[in-house]
Amino acid sequence: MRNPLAALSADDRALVRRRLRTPVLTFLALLALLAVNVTLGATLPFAQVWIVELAVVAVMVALILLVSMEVIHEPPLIRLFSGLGFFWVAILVGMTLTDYLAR
Amino acid sequence: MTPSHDSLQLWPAAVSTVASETDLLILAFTVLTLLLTVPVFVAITYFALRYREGSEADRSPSGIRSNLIEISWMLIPFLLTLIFFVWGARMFIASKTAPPDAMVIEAVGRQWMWKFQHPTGQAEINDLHVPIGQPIRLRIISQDVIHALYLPAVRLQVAALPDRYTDLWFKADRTGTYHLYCSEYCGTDHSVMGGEITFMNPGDYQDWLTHAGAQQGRVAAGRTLYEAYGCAGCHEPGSAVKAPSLAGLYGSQVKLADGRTVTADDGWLREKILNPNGDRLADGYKQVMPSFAGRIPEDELGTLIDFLKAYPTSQAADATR
Amino acid sequence: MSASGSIGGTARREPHAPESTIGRKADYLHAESTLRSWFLATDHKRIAILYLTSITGFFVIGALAAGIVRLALVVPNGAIMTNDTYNKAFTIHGVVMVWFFLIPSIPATFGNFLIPLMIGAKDLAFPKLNLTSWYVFMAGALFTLVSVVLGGVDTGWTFYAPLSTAFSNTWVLPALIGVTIVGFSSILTGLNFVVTIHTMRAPGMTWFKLPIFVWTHYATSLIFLLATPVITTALILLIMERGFHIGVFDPAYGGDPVLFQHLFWFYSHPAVYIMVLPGMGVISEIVPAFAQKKLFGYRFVAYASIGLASVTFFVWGHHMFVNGQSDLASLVFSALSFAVAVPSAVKVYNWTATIHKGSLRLDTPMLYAMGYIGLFVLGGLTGLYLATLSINQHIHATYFVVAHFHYIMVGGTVLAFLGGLHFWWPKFTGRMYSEPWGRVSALLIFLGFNVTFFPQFILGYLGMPRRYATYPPEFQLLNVLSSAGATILAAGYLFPMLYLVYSLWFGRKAAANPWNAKGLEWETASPPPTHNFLTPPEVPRIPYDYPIQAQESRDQHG
Amino acid sequence: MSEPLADGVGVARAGHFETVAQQRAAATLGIWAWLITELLLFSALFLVALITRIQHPEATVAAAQHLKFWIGATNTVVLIGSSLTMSMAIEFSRIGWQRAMVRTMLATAALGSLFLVLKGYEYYADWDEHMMPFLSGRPFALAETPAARLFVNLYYVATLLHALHLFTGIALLLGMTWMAARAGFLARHQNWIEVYGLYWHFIDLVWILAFPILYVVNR
Repeated sequence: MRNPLAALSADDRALVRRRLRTPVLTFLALLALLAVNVTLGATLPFAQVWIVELAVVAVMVALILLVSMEVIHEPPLIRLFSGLGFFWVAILVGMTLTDYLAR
Repeated sequence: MTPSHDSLQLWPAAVSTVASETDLLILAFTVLTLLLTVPVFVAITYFALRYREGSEADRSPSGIRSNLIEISWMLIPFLLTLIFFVWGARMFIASKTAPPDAMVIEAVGRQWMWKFQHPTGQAEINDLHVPIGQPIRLRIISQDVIHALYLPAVRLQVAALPDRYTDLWFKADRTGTYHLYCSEYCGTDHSVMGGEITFMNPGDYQDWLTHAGAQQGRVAAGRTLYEAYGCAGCHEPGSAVKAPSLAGLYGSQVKLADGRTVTADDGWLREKILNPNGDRLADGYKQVMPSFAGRIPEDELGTLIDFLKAYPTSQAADATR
Repeated sequence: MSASGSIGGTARREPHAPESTIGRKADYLHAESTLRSWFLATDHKRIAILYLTSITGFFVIGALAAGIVRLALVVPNGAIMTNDTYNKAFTIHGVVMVWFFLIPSIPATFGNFLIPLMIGAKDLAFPKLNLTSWYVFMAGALFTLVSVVLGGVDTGWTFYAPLSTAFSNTWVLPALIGVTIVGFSSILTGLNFVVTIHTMRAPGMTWFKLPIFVWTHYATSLIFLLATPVITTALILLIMERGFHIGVFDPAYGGDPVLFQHLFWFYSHPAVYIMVLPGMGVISEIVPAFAQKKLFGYRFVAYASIGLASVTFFVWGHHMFVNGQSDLASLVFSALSFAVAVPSAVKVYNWTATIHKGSLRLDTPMLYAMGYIGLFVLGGLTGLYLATLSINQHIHATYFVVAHFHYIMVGGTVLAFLGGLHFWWPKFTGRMYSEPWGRVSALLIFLGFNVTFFPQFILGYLGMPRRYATYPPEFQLLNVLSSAGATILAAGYLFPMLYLVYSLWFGRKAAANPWNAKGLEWETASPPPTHNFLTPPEVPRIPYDYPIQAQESRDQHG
Repeated sequence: MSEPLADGVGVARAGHFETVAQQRAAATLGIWAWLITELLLFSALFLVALITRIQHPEATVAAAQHLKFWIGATNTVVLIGSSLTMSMAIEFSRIGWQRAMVRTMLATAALGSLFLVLKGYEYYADWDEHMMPFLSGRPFALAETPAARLFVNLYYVATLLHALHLFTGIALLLGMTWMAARAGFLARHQNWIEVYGLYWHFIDLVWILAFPILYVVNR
């Protein structure tokens, strides 16, 4: 496949590079984190590995929210809304577990 | 005995101290309710008359600081009601901890009847006879949907769940015959799923037991089931299949293959009979036991577990019978 | 608005579009009159009228089912109808009243109509979505009605597993699908309100100039968004359980039926506040208008709305004290439930304080409002009885519960709905209703309600379980009393339907502001023009800018 | 957004909004409010999976070992890739490169479809291994541990619900691409791309959560 950037002028190429730097870096970071999780999942090095796996997932989710979905550039209201759902999930899970972990 | 009730009663009969205390709690709460509501009702009515349009009332600003009054009417009723949380919670915890010497009666709910079985083996349908003066623990389970056993005379109810045991205990101190209900909606004949509970003097209870005709004790009945369902064929020492021995199992700590340790209690034994392949044991026994889910009715399951509880001494129990 | 500043880089500031097409006389009712113009309406006011007519229909269905229930209970032995008929009647009553009347009642009608007017906007943020929500509502309603027509459902509105999944032989699936679909309608309405209140306020309309009605609808909308998806999941799992035996709620496979109850009440307890909060908003508008006095403690009432909407998510387990949840969970949920008393008290005492030293007119809306305050207080406090663990062990699932929540649902929401309907009727229709008939009906409903439901507190305390088609004969006297009250209540409901419809053609023409009330909705004509305001409304200096201002208000709003 | 839009790119104001900025803010807030509901919808399912695991740890592990771990992992890569192309489409829309935007949108739809194809193959493999306990004619491979079917069925409900969202997403995306290919689209509806992009990223996020919760943690 020929390089799609070849037909572009130098200015345009710089513009594309500048614009696409963040998405591509995010993509690579997500792939790297996924590789960590897949490796851990495939090898199961120790019993409590799920804690590490969930921590990696939390980083991936934060990356998508903040960078891919551009929450860091949004006004406070959108930031609040993007976090609100997760807080309510915590209520749902936490309060339900007061039953299941104490039975 | 049949229940006799006035056509209009305002106070339900109470047969235990817990029931009387519940009444006292409700009464006290009602006093608080009146304390909090009557002023509002009076104020609204009075203001509506006093300050109606065109009346010569003083409408100059009262000069009350808003924040102070807001905080006081936020917090004072809240703190007053918290007293009742503590009171109710203490009684609730007490109602959840049955004394160890309580007499255990099995209760099985199913659409649409209750079956009760006494420790000595007598069973009754929908009605229940219990002695006063001693703690009674009902071990409750359902065979189909969720039911709930409700005994208004002792002011207690608890759900009958299809998958695990629930408990309800009381100690009555007055005799009488009262209603017993299913209080969790369970389908067509929900409203007829109930009967009467009779609280009797211990002597009368013994008489009743005699006349109700105990064929055999629950432990002995359980032993019969243990053999009839073929449990003994594998689990009896010396049998061809080397299944784990059940002697002394009840109440012991069991190590599982995945490293967890569980207590062999009623619920776990029941689960293990119905679903033997969950919770694999650590000692490397092969999983060959078939599932008994749907094959042993709940009441027989309870009897079987009672036998397992008494297993170390069951030989002696047979001897005395 | 700061929320938008960073986005629209090239945002050109367009001038107002010329609105020459709108005649000065044409109000939203008469702008167009074809059926198509109603069924494809995107005007929030027309969609509100669509909702109003549909929920009135459902109210009638639900009320008829209630009539069947009360008829059956006149005799203790179930001689009037079979147990199955009774069970289906109370299930239909519950399902229809909860999901097809109470939940959409005030938000989808008054909220839809009034929020844009109150904040000085031309419409909701997403008008097409608003119309969609009505169609989604009707689609859900269709499924539910199909299940009723085919033979009914007998699971109770709570749909507890495994009764609903494995044991009931009635038309559970269409009812479940219907209720699932209706949830999406709620979500769309809530989403629209949240966005509208955040982004569509007129210049100068700051948060603390908003009427409490808007605050309570904002709080309600948050509950719509945060609670409804969970019951959608719960119902999807229930549908899968019934259709494909997936096992998660089926003890036969090791599933846990109590888990359904957790998911169900995570929605259904907050749903109580979906029903209650909008009613509180209505009362907070009526009371100052008929006292001609500023609402006492405005900021506290506003915060209490958000407080209620938040606290309500922490207390669902108080429906499950005797249902087999852990003792720890019961203790935690019980303790948290008492916290609901705080914001509720704020509301009630502030309304009462607003009447103090006002200049009161006891017209129909005010009668409803005063009735509301009294009944809500009783309903709320009896809720605390039920939150007390050891009392709950006695009165759980008895008629005490039935009485308690009818004091909230009927004494609260329905009275607020009727009060609001009379209050804004001139705004909706441009006509005045008959005041004497209005007052008589209000008193009749108050009387009938109390005769119906107060005896049920006693029945519950005496130990009569709910959902009983037959009952011990000693409870008959109180049950007959309750059924007698229900007939009074039914008459009370019938009158407004007649005289309100009558007023549509023969009522006196209404002025723009017949109550001399404050709020932007009264600044425009009755009924309002299609785009709400012919000239952009002027936002007042303070909310509830009534002639009588209490001393304390000056401390808060300088 | 850190950089301004290019010339000739923007949003046409609808009549009931006062300004374009207001209209954009409403759209962004609206999609976030919708995404909150989506998060709670899926989280309730994940909660049920968690409770199932707490109550039946062994059966859950037994069931999870039958899931196609490597297909799941590949599908995660595919979705992360589609997120990249969606981000690119958004960036191209902002600088007004309509052709590049349309192409990356098509690439996004293609990757989404690839996910569905792989998912379909995974279901076929499950069917082949008798891992469909809801089929009465096909005995469940783990029939001796009844609780295993809970987890397996939850896996189907969760992945089907996700696939439904993806399918709807692809349909919307293709419809929008068709409109976006026409002249003048970016001058009138640029924010559709942004709003849609948030939805697409969120479907990706849900899968990022679902993959470990269903496949990885329970192994």
